[in-house]
Amino acid sequence: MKFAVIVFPGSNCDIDMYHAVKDELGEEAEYVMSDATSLEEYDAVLLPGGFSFGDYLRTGAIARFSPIMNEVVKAAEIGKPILGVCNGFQVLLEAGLLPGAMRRNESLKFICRPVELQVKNNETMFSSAYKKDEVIHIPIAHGEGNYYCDEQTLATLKANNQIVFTYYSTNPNGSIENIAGIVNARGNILGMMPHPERAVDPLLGSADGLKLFKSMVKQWRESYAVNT
Amino acid sequence: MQLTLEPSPEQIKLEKIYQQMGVTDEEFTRIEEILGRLPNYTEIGLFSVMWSEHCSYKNSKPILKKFPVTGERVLQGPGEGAGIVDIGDNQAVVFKIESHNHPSAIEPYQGAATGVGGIIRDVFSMGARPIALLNSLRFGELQSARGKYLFEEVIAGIAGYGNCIGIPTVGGEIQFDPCYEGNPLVNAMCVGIIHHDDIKKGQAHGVGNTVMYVGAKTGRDGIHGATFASEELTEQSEEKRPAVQVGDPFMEKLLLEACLEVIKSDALVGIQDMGAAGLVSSSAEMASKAGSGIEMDLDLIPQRETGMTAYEMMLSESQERMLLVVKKGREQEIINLFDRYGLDAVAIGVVTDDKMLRLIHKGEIVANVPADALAEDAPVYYKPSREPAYYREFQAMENDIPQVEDLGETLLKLLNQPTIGSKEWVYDQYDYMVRTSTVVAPGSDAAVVRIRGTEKALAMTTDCNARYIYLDPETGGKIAVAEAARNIICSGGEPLAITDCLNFGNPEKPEIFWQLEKAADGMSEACRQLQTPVISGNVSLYNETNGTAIYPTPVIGMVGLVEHISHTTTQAFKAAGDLIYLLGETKQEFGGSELQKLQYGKIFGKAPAIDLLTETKNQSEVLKAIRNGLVASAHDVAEGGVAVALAESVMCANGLGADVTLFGDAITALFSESQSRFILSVKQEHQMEFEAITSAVCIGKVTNTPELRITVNNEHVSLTNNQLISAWKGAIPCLLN
Amino acid sequence: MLKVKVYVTLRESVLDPQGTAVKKSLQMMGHHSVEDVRIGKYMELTFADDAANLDTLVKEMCDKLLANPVIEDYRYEIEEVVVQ
Amino acid sequence: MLKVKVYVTLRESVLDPQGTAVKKSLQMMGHHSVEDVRIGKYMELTFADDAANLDTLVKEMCDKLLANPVIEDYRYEIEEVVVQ
Ligand SMILES: Nc1ncnc2c1ncn2[C@@H]1O[C@H](COP(=O)(O)OP(=O)(O)O)[C@@H](O)[C@H]1O
Ligand SMILES: [Mg+2]
Repeated sequence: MKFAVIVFPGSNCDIDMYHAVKDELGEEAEYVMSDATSLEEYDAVLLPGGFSFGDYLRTGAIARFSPIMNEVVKAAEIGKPILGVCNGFQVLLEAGLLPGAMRRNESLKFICRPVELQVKNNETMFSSAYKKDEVIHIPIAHGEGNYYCDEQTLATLKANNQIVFTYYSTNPNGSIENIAGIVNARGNILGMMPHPERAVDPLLGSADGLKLFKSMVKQWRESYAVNT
Repeated sequence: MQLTLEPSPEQIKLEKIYQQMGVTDEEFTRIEEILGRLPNYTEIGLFSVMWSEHCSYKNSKPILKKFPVTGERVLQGPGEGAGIVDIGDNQAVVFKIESHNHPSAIEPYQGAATGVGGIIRDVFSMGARPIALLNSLRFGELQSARGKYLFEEVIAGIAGYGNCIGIPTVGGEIQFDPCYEGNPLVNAMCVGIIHHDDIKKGQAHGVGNTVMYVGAKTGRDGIHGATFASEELTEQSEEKRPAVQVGDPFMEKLLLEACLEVIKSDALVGIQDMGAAGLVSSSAEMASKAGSGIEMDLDLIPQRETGMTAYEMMLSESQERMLLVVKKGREQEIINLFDRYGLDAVAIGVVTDDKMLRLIHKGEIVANVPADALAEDAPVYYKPSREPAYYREFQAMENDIPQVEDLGETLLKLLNQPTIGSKEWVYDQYDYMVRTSTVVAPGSDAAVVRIRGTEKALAMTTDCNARYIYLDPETGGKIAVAEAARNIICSGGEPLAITDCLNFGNPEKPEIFWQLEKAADGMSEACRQLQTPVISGNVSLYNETNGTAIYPTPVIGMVGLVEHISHTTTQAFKAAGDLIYLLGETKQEFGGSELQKLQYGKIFGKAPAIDLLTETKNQSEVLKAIRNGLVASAHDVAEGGVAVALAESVMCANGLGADVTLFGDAITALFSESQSRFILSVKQEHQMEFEAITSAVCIGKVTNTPELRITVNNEHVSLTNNQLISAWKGAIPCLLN
Repeated sequence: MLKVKVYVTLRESVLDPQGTAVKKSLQMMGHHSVEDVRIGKYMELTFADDAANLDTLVKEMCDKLLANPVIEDYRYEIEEVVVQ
Repeated sequence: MLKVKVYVTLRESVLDPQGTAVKKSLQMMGHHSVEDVRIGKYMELTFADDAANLDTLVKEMCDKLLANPVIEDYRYEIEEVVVQ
């Protein structure tokens, strides 16, 4: 399976994403610059964390106008899996590919620490390797991860089972309903604040994030087998 | 728009305008001699910043000469952007520490942020990929609103810059003492990795080659920043506020990636960052080091503001800029390369053979000065030194034991001191994990960062107990180096080398100069004994507020090599049943200790003694035991003594406890700060092997109950983990509310 | 030269953690008469004199980039500036 | 009820990386007529009607907390708001 790791000016978790896929998952990964104009040769798209365009104005606000985002939209439309982590999630929100918006953390401080997440929906292409309600350890590192959406949107998210991960035991940033990660209605775009790519090796504290990537591979293998 | 009428050369001399720039009468005469004429306004500006302490080290050069700077592994000692040490496999580690004290006192967020930005540029200008940041901070005791503001904003500034650029901040140290109230210390350290073949130097070789400017545009930021950093802070410092620069980490991230690409190009001859004293220092130093000259046309400099004078452009300390020398005819390649990152690269001058720094502005020569005179040949002063009266008084005192009523309560109080308390409130704000290589995150002794593609890792730490140094600079200087090494050892690393930041008061006062001299003597001796040469560093003098100096604070930044990632060790106890050992002798030593400070509200007496031979012996025993796979946890005994060290190993151990028996005077056994000591835990099956290679003494066991129990001389201390943790973790947050 | 002043504010229904923090600080400083603080952005955009259709342009900029409609409202003013 | 509107702007000679980034982004989106963007803060403070000496108070708040005098300037307007 071949993953594209999008690199915006100011991305800084791109290498972590790349190594997680290549070294720990053992699949193919390539960096794709944000001014590139095609994603056709990739099976999945990863939008990494960092501070795209300095995160000036609002996180992800400027990055969403990069040429590559048109390609991300196209890839999403044909059902390819798109994963946005941290800044990647913020970009997806700004681009309207996922509903809602990000506010500053309630504490107004950047927070970097391992947190506990609960898998609320294990029936997505990103979470099938987890058990439902399983509690996993994945770190966060963000200043604006305080997810917000209006009540109607929240009701829709719940009705469609779009909330994939929630913070367990403590909510570090004040997000509504403890939301840590959501998918779109179709289920092929996941945005999450915690960093699964930082949790792929016990040496660094946890390997719980690896299952997320494995879920993606599994889904791809299955659909590939069906399609060929 | 502002029209500045610059004073004429005659006026500068007659009205002694140079004095406002920090140039003395003697120095002015010397400048006149060098030039054979009177300097104009731009020229005197160049001299004033280049001859400031910050750039020229004119007062500290004789001190720096004391340091051992060579060693088998040293590839680059002091003098370049950063020092370089070989770590095998054609790789080397590059590191340096730098102060940003004065800017941070005025505008803490931007001061700290640009301090981080500056030290990162020092490292990548050598051609190295920055992989980690550390810092060393000093503040007042968080009592005043201003003090809290400074603390919170400095942390936010460090986080803001490091997090955005994507270099993990993996460690540091913070101490609080009233002497830093008006003059906080903000020292930032950066560690990078380089391949031997990529090492670049800041030298302008090759007559006819092109001088290029890359990065952010020049504005009026921080004009005279270097001079400002070389003066005491006074009430008037507020007025110097325009000297504050604003950082743009996004721009620096682009600059970093572009520079790491450009160093691979054979079109590049030399590269240097524009740090303190911006364009003057980078151009003069690059020319002087190469024995050449540089001519620049200032009209070509990318400018952010209109109507800037030559003086302003040369002295500006706008951030995120670099100066390059590239082979003639290859400019377009460089321009194209930077353009891909959205950055300006502009040819602004040429390398000449006449050793002059010549500046053209609006078609006229506005400065023509020997590059050497600005750089290498700046004046050097041998300041008078005098042993202070306080030192004699302290040396004459007996080592007495501060009396305490309740041992357990005292331990809780110590854990609740901000200097000892958990720094989680701080490092939670730093992205210490980005680049996914941080094997030991903040919260243990030294941080450990793996080197991808190898089995190796680097251990790194910053340390300095300034109280000991104040009481006895020579002993304290030794302790600072030894303590840094202990932290490296405890993490499983072998100390390689140090970088240092000499934060002192006004060197024109003989007592302060004496502190500087003696501390350097102590540090040098320890560096020799521990075989950790000084490969880079920085000096920050004049750290005084209204005439009162800070404690002498020579911060040590040390990097060690963890030969195999499996040697990585932390301070946390690992499993119930493991045996706990104490290595090193405990004596009645409370001078400068946390307990003394707690009980008396001040420090006095003798600093703890240190015997460097014992130190070396204990360190090598611990490292050997770690490398033989015999050590479950290792922690050095520092502030607060054995009791605090044990508590720390328990608090990090996720619900485990410890049951320990100590002998001798209870207060001494628990709280003395004798040096060269370690707390180690060892699996029972390794007991024999471990005891065969160390002289450590078994003092107890790790238990399954979340409780620290210490028996000493028929007295009992028994505290639950919750009690310990709430005192320890609450220390800093409590003071901020 | 034309100057456009853009004011971006958080929608009323959206909690403003920064505003709340500032309110608390002001109250701690003794300013108990402060009842509410809301924090937004203030932007000044400068255009060449001949920028046509400025109104439409600015609206588009705000809708697309300068404000996030999910949580923010905006308003703006266009001013002519006489350069001395 | 009294409403105070505070405008905090970066001093002219102070670098505004945020404004620069937004300008570039607007230009990339095709808005080439934008010549400059500066970004500051806009705050709305609500006071009880009887807040005495509001002018002095607000000045103090701005000097001490709302603006950073080292790099920022501010101005403010006091408005009376009729509650419906
Ligand atoms: N300013 C800081 N930045 C990052 N980490 C810090 C800072 N201050 C302390 N720490 C971390 O907290 C831990 C304990 O620090 P300290 O008490 O100074 O340790 P030690 O006494 O072993 O040097 C270390 O891991 C250190 O890196
Ligand atoms: Mg230690």
